[in-house]
Amino acid sequence: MKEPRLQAIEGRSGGFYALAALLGALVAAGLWAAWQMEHHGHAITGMTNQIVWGLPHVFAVFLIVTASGALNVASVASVFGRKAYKPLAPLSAVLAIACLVGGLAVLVLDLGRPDRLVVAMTRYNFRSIFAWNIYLYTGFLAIAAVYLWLMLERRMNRYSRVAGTVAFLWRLILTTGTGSIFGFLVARQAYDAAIMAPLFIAMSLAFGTALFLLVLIGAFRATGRPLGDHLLHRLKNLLGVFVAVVLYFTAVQHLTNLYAAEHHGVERYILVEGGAVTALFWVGQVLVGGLVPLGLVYHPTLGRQRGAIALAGLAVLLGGLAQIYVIIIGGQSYPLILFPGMEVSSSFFDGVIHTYRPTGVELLLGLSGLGITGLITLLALRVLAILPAALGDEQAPAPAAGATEAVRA
Amino acid sequence: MAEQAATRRDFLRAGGALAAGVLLAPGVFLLGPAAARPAGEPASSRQRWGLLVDTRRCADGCDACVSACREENGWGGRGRPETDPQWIRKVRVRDPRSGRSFSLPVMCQHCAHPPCVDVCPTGASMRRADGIVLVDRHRCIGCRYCMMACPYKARSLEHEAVEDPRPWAPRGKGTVESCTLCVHRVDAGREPACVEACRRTGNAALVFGDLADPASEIARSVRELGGEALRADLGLDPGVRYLGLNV
Amino acid sequence: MADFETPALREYPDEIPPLRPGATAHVRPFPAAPAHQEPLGFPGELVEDWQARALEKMGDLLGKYRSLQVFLDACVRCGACTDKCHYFLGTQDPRNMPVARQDLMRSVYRRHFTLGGKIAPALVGARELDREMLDQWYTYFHQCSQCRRCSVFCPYGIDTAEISMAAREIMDHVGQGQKYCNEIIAKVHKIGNNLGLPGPALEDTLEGLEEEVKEDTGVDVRFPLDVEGAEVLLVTPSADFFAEPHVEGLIGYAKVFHQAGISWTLSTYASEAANFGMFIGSYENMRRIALRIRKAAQDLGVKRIVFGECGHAWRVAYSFLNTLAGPWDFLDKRYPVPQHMCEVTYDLIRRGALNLDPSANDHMTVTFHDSCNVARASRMGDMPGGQFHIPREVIKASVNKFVEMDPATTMERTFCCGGGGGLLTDDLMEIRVKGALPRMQALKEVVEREGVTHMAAICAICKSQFTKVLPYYDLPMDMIVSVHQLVSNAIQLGTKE
Amino acid sequence: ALAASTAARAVPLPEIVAPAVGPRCVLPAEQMRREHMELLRHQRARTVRQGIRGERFSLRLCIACHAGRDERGQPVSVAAPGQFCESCHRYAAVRIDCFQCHSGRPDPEAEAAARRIAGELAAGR
Amino acid sequence: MGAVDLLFVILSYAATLLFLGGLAWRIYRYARVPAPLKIPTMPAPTSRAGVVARMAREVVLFESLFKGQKWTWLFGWVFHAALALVLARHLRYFTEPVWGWVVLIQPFGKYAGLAMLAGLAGLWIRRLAVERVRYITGPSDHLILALLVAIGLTGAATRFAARTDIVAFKAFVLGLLRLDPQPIPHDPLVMAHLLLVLVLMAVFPFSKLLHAPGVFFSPTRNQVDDARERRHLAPWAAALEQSR
Ligand code: HEC
Ligand code: HEC
Ligand code: HEC
Ligand code: HEM
Ligand code: HEM
Ligand code: SF4
Ligand code: SF4
Ligand code: SF4
Ligand code: SF4
Ligand code: SF4
Ligand code: SF4
Repeated sequence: MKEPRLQAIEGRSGGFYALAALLGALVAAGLWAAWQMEHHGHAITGMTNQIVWGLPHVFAVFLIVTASGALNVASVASVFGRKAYKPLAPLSAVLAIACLVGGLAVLVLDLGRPDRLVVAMTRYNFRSIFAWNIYLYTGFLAIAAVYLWLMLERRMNRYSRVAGTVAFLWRLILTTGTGSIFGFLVARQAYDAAIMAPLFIAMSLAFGTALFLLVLIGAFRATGRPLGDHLLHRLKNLLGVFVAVVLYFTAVQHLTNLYAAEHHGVERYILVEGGAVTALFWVGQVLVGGLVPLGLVYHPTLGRQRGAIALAGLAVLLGGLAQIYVIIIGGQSYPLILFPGMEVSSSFFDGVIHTYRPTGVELLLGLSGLGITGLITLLALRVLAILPAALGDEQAPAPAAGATEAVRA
Repeated sequence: MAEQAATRRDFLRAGGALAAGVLLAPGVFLLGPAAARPAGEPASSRQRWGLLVDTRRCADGCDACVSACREENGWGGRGRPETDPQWIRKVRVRDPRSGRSFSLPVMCQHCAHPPCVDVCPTGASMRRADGIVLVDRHRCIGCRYCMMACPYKARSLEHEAVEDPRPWAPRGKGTVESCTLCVHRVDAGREPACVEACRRTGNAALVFGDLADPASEIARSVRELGGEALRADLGLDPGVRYLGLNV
Repeated sequence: MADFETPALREYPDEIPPLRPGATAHVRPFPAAPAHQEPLGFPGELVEDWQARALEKMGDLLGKYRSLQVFLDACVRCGACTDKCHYFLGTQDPRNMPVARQDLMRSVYRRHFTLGGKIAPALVGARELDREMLDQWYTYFHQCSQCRRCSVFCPYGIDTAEISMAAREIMDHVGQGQKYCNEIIAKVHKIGNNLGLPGPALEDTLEGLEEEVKEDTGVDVRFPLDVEGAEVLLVTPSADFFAEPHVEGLIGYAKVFHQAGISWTLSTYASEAANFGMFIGSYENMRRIALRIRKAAQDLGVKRIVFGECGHAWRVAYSFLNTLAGPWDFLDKRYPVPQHMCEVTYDLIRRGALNLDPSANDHMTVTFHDSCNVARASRMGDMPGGQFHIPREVIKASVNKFVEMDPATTMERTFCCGGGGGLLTDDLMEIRVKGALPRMQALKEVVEREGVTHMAAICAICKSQFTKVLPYYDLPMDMIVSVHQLVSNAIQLGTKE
Repeated sequence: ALAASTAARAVPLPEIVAPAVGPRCVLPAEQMRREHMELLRHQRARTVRQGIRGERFSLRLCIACHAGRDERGQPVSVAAPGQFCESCHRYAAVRIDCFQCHSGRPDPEAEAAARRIAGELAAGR
Repeated sequence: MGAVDLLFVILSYAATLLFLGGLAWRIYRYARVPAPLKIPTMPAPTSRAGVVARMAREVVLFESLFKGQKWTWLFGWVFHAALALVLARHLRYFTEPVWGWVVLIQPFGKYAGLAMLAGLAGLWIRRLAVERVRYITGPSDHLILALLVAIGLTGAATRFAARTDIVAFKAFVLGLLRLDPQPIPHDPLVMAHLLLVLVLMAVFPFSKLLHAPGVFFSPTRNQVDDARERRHLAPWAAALEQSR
């Protein structure tokens, strides 16, 4: 099999500029929102002293989790030596970087004092998993960037496998770290569980693969480059497995919680009585994020159609957002228990379910994370040679890459 | 026992008045539960400051401690309860089985193993040598992870700009804050505002003192009456203890 | 064959090779004899006070060409161009790094025209223009094909070609000319084409072609010469009149005109598209040659001027002709002046005026070599990048199997064939072969990976150069084809009368 | 020292409000001009993190000495336009966020301490 | 105003004169020498607006260098971007009241200074480490880098090592601008910083730093690709025409 050539996209079409403008507008809107929050304080958001982390964190955690999974394709190629994935590895690394940067940007802009970012980068409390995460994230960025460079620079290729392995291990730790942000919150009924770490790893694989599939299909379609079905089908099967694993861990998470009496209240809240949270759990997370994509991916006829595969990817991402919403918001809505078994009330909302009504600025800020991710990916596709010029099925002689390229010139 | 406490209290009240008087003399900070540290000397682990809340004496309709704290430290009062900070709050507790109910003030518990400090990425949340847990607001980035971690919901984010902060209690938008155990008073050898206010109501449900000093009133009470921790199951060894939670 | 080693082909894209100082210090062209020099207005041999005269000429040029003035000042020695020149990649001689080549002139400029060089020459690398320096100039400014690849990557667009041209102009002015170029220019001035092919010989050749085409296709395709009142004056490189594969291109043009029903003619007076005046940086000579075309067009009363496949000729035509020999207000205003043959064919294809059957070329898998002067110094069509797009579209209309070479070696990043800039002479064979290395590597890659059998080009120099050089790299010499040769194969004559 | 020379010159300089308590600063003015930010930063870590109080580089003390008064004799924030901190910082384009949290007005307790320190300084201690 | 102050005042004026005069003389020459032929490097924009956009990309993003060499681009771009920021930040010494946007960018100063030094270090290391670049590097190339590094170091040191009296320093600068000389704060670091900057200003018009104005005059980048539509004729070439 001849190895496909990687080639930057032309990026002169109206569609390219329209997409870039759209993403740019998202980013600008997010910056505006962040400025508003900085200027007026968090009072203008829906976040309160009860719901401490809101929509920005949903998007940020979603992107960070996805980042780690987006690198999966590269890992499969270089760590597990699947040659078929190799031409896709650079795109996978770029996507991982883009997601992480997008997620971190949202996280930083949501800080109460974003102007003190430098403090966050220079002062560390090494007992804090959060501080470790700062290292994990910046380290991940650095490693993914080096890995990308090694892959793109021909004379460095021979080292890329080592870097790939480091990146692979690093991202396992990273997702564990992200999961542990919640796992370490002993005070909160919804989080205090070791299962958080493996659950987050499974989520990252599912979301990352889904996003990768979407970008892959989109990019090849938009540039008119040929894309064979073979690889696509392998990827979608992989997606199916990951989605199933997420469902499995979700089930285990809730079943073990149900086993422990002290968690009954919060489980009841999320699974039955939580209103929007419950709806998001069952419809968003389980149905859209789990069952629908499984059905699409493994359906004998639909599963072969590119549109259906893309739809499955989209469903996994939407379901993923819902899942993280349930974890973050749902977990906070349920009140802290100061006096087990007692009824409590106070001026500070003790003992009541907290409501969260996100405002526009939060949504804009969160969406701008997606915008940043998209913009970075788009720019990278344009200036770096990371997209295969053609990715036909091995046997079928792919039409010349440049041919289609030139038509577009 | 109760009697004994009362006399002691009277003594303290007198002491407080005296202290207030003395304070008018510039630079001379004297008396109180502990002597003011001399200039240049850091807080020391020989002390462990704490509070004892006697829920049996805490009156149901009273919130003098809360308003005293608000007055002293300048928080709250915008009429937006969801976002306004609350360093201390009155919590009403009712046992659905027995129907018994009581109320008590809850503020930062000044845990000996504070989760807020553990999780804080920048080290802004910190525990002083003498057990007072503070947010170094010069270093706080407003990430709110400590709020997620605190089991007592003791912390608030200042959601808006602060108009006219107290000179002794700086506070500002975008940082997280909580009860400082009135550190500026304690360092000057005085007792916290809430304690003072409670005594003024006559309920005297709050006692401030050095848990590490076996001779102090608070240490003795805890020893003898068994000052309980909220959520003792978490094992955080808070410096704020309660009496009469489970009677 | 000359006594040098053909460089080993390395995998493309390639690691940048280590330096080998002086690797091609011995390669230099034959100097021009007085007979070649004088018709161009240059002294016959190196003059007595050459140093003073050279500096005077340099000062003159600094006042005439902003490019030279700015380029000599602006270079920061960033090194972006160092690995961009095919001659450097092929020879590893550090003097062939564009900036080092420029520095030969820059050091003299510093010494004589800047304050720093006058005060502290050692500090700023200023040097005298002595005999040794002149020799280096002669050597290395004749190891530059003026392909402009370096200028694409230079942050200030410093174009070593401009400096080479200036250096050659200065050397010509002190009598140190290059034989190959100057001899040819003299021929054009005298006879009208590079080969010195007189009118009757030309007529003969064209008649032969008519017969050949008739034999092949059974159709009477004309090759008119000096026809007054024709619509189109075709100016094409003289190689097209007889050499393979060039002539196949000429046949292609004739078939296209024939099928489209456009009346056309060649001219004996301006029977050459090439303009070597550019290579020696001589505005005057370039202008003299260009004016022949003006005169021919006026004499024959044509409405349009079309250029055949030739790279630097198209540069002079597209970018300079209007300046040198314009204005062209006596021609048909509906057409740009001049037009490239590919533009003509492309327009006809788009209008459906040609009947092409690409399966006629099914025995070929074709790739396209962008000729440097077309790619980086001129345009076709009305959009930036038309010079890349249009020839490819013409090829794709004529051929089923088309493949691109590595994008780092095509379009504006294309590698020179190694024979441009007046170096297409046997005395420079070593540099020509070595300079072709990067293109050969990229070609070899698609030969092996995609099974490419032919490489099309639209430049007479490229075609001649590749015919010579391909065998050095174990590739067949007839791999190289004209673009209009592909059209010629595919066109269905007799179907659109 | 700078303020005095302002009037005669074409070169603008910040108008520095004369301190309410004198005669000297806690360190020579030359040095304060250069180093006050480091001193304050150092002091604040000592006070907040270690609980060291009553030292000379306390922000509350600076304010106690340096806060100006309005027409009615009321203290004005040192961060108000034209006041001590602000006048210099505007000139030097330095924006400080201290007064987002800190009150720029003196409180009696600190004023008392400042007077005590002024006494010490006058006595050369 | 002591002798040292006076010396600095005189040197400052002298260097400024040299800088402005030299630059004007060069720019005048670039503007006056004609470009007789159309030589834009293709593909080139076909309109004036396109040329402005191309030039903006070159000047702001170093587009061509990015195509050419990624590492050099990275270091070079970081250096120049940081330099631009540092210089913009320096405007606070020259304006009173300070312009709003200059106030806004002040907080980035420390990092800009460090980034500038990092970029310079990268460029310098490449000069020493990459064989090809070493070959084309002369003493003056090292000297310019050394000069800039020294400026950066002394500048950063006034912030990190020994603070200076910014207010007095600004008064000194304003004094120069308003022709009313003021004393300079007698801190060795600022005096060294200023002295080195004066050296830089003095050599600017006579060194490769001319690339800064030069890039705007580069015909391969600033010409419109319209040779067939518009006749382009230099005055001296037009003179040849007379003898046609
Ligand atoms: C005891 C009163 C007092 C205290 C406390 C004090 N200052 Fe001063 N400060 C003065 C006086 C008086 C001057 C007048 C100049 C002198 O010292 O000669 C002055 C001058 C200054 C200057 C120089 C102004 C100029 O003329 O350029 C600065 C800056 C300054 N103080 C900052 C501070 C800071 C910051 C603090 C807190 C750490 C502080 N001061 C505390 C009394 C005080
Ligand atoms: C977000 C709020 C906030 C900001 C902004 C802030 N501080 Fe503070 N500062 C505090 C708090 C809270 C304390 C603790 C007061 C105490 O314990 O008495 C404090 C104490 C201090 C102290 C020690 C107490 C004293 O009066 O000396 C110094 C010094 C200090 N700050 C300096 C600064 C400086 C300088 C800045 C600006 C660069 C600044 N602070 C900005 C909140 C803030
Ligand atoms: C003599 C003029 C002057 C006065 C008066 C002055 N400052 Fe400053 N201050 C400066 C200058 C100049 C800088 C910063 C220099 C620089 O940019 O590095 C500065 C910087 C600071 C900084 C550090 C800011 C940062 O982000 O690095 C703090 C904090 C500060 N001043 C506090 C104060 C306070 C509080 C007062 C009033 C009590 C005060 N200053 C009065 C001139 C002054
Ligand atoms: C329009 C403004 C400018 C542009 C577009 C520009 C662009 C560039 C570019 C593209 C390079 C080559 C890449 C590199 O080596 O960094 C370069 C190099 C350099 N520039 Fe600039 N520059 C500008 C202004 C300046 C100024 C004002 C200075 C100095 C004060 C400066 C100092 C340098 C130096 C010293 C180098 C060489 C670095 C080395 O030795 O490797 N530049 N410039
Ligand atoms: C007349 C011109 C200049 C003056 C008056 C001047 C003055 C100063 C001063 C007073 C500082 C100290 C800032 C502080 O302590 O906060 C400084 C810092 C600095 N200067 Fe300059 N400087 C000049 C030109 C330059 C030039 C041309 C460069 C770069 C080529 C430069 C680079 C720096 C750097 C990197 C810093 C440290 C970072 C910063 O504070 O921005 N300076 N300069
Ligand atoms: S009560 Fe909460 S804020 Fe206070 S020390 Fe304990 S964990 Fe921290
Ligand atoms: S909000 Fe402030 S104190 Fe709390 S964890 Fe974050 S940085 Fe630490
Ligand atoms: S100790 Fe002080 S800060 Fe804490 S609750 Fe009581 S009054 Fe408020
Ligand atoms: S002041 Fe005393 S009695 Fe009143 S609520 Fe507070 S603790 Fe209870
Ligand atoms: S113009 Fe071409 S041949 Fe000449 S130096 Fe540049 S790259 Fe080399
Ligand atoms: S790319 Fe341009 S500036 Fe850089 S060394 Fe080459 S000619 Fe000089």
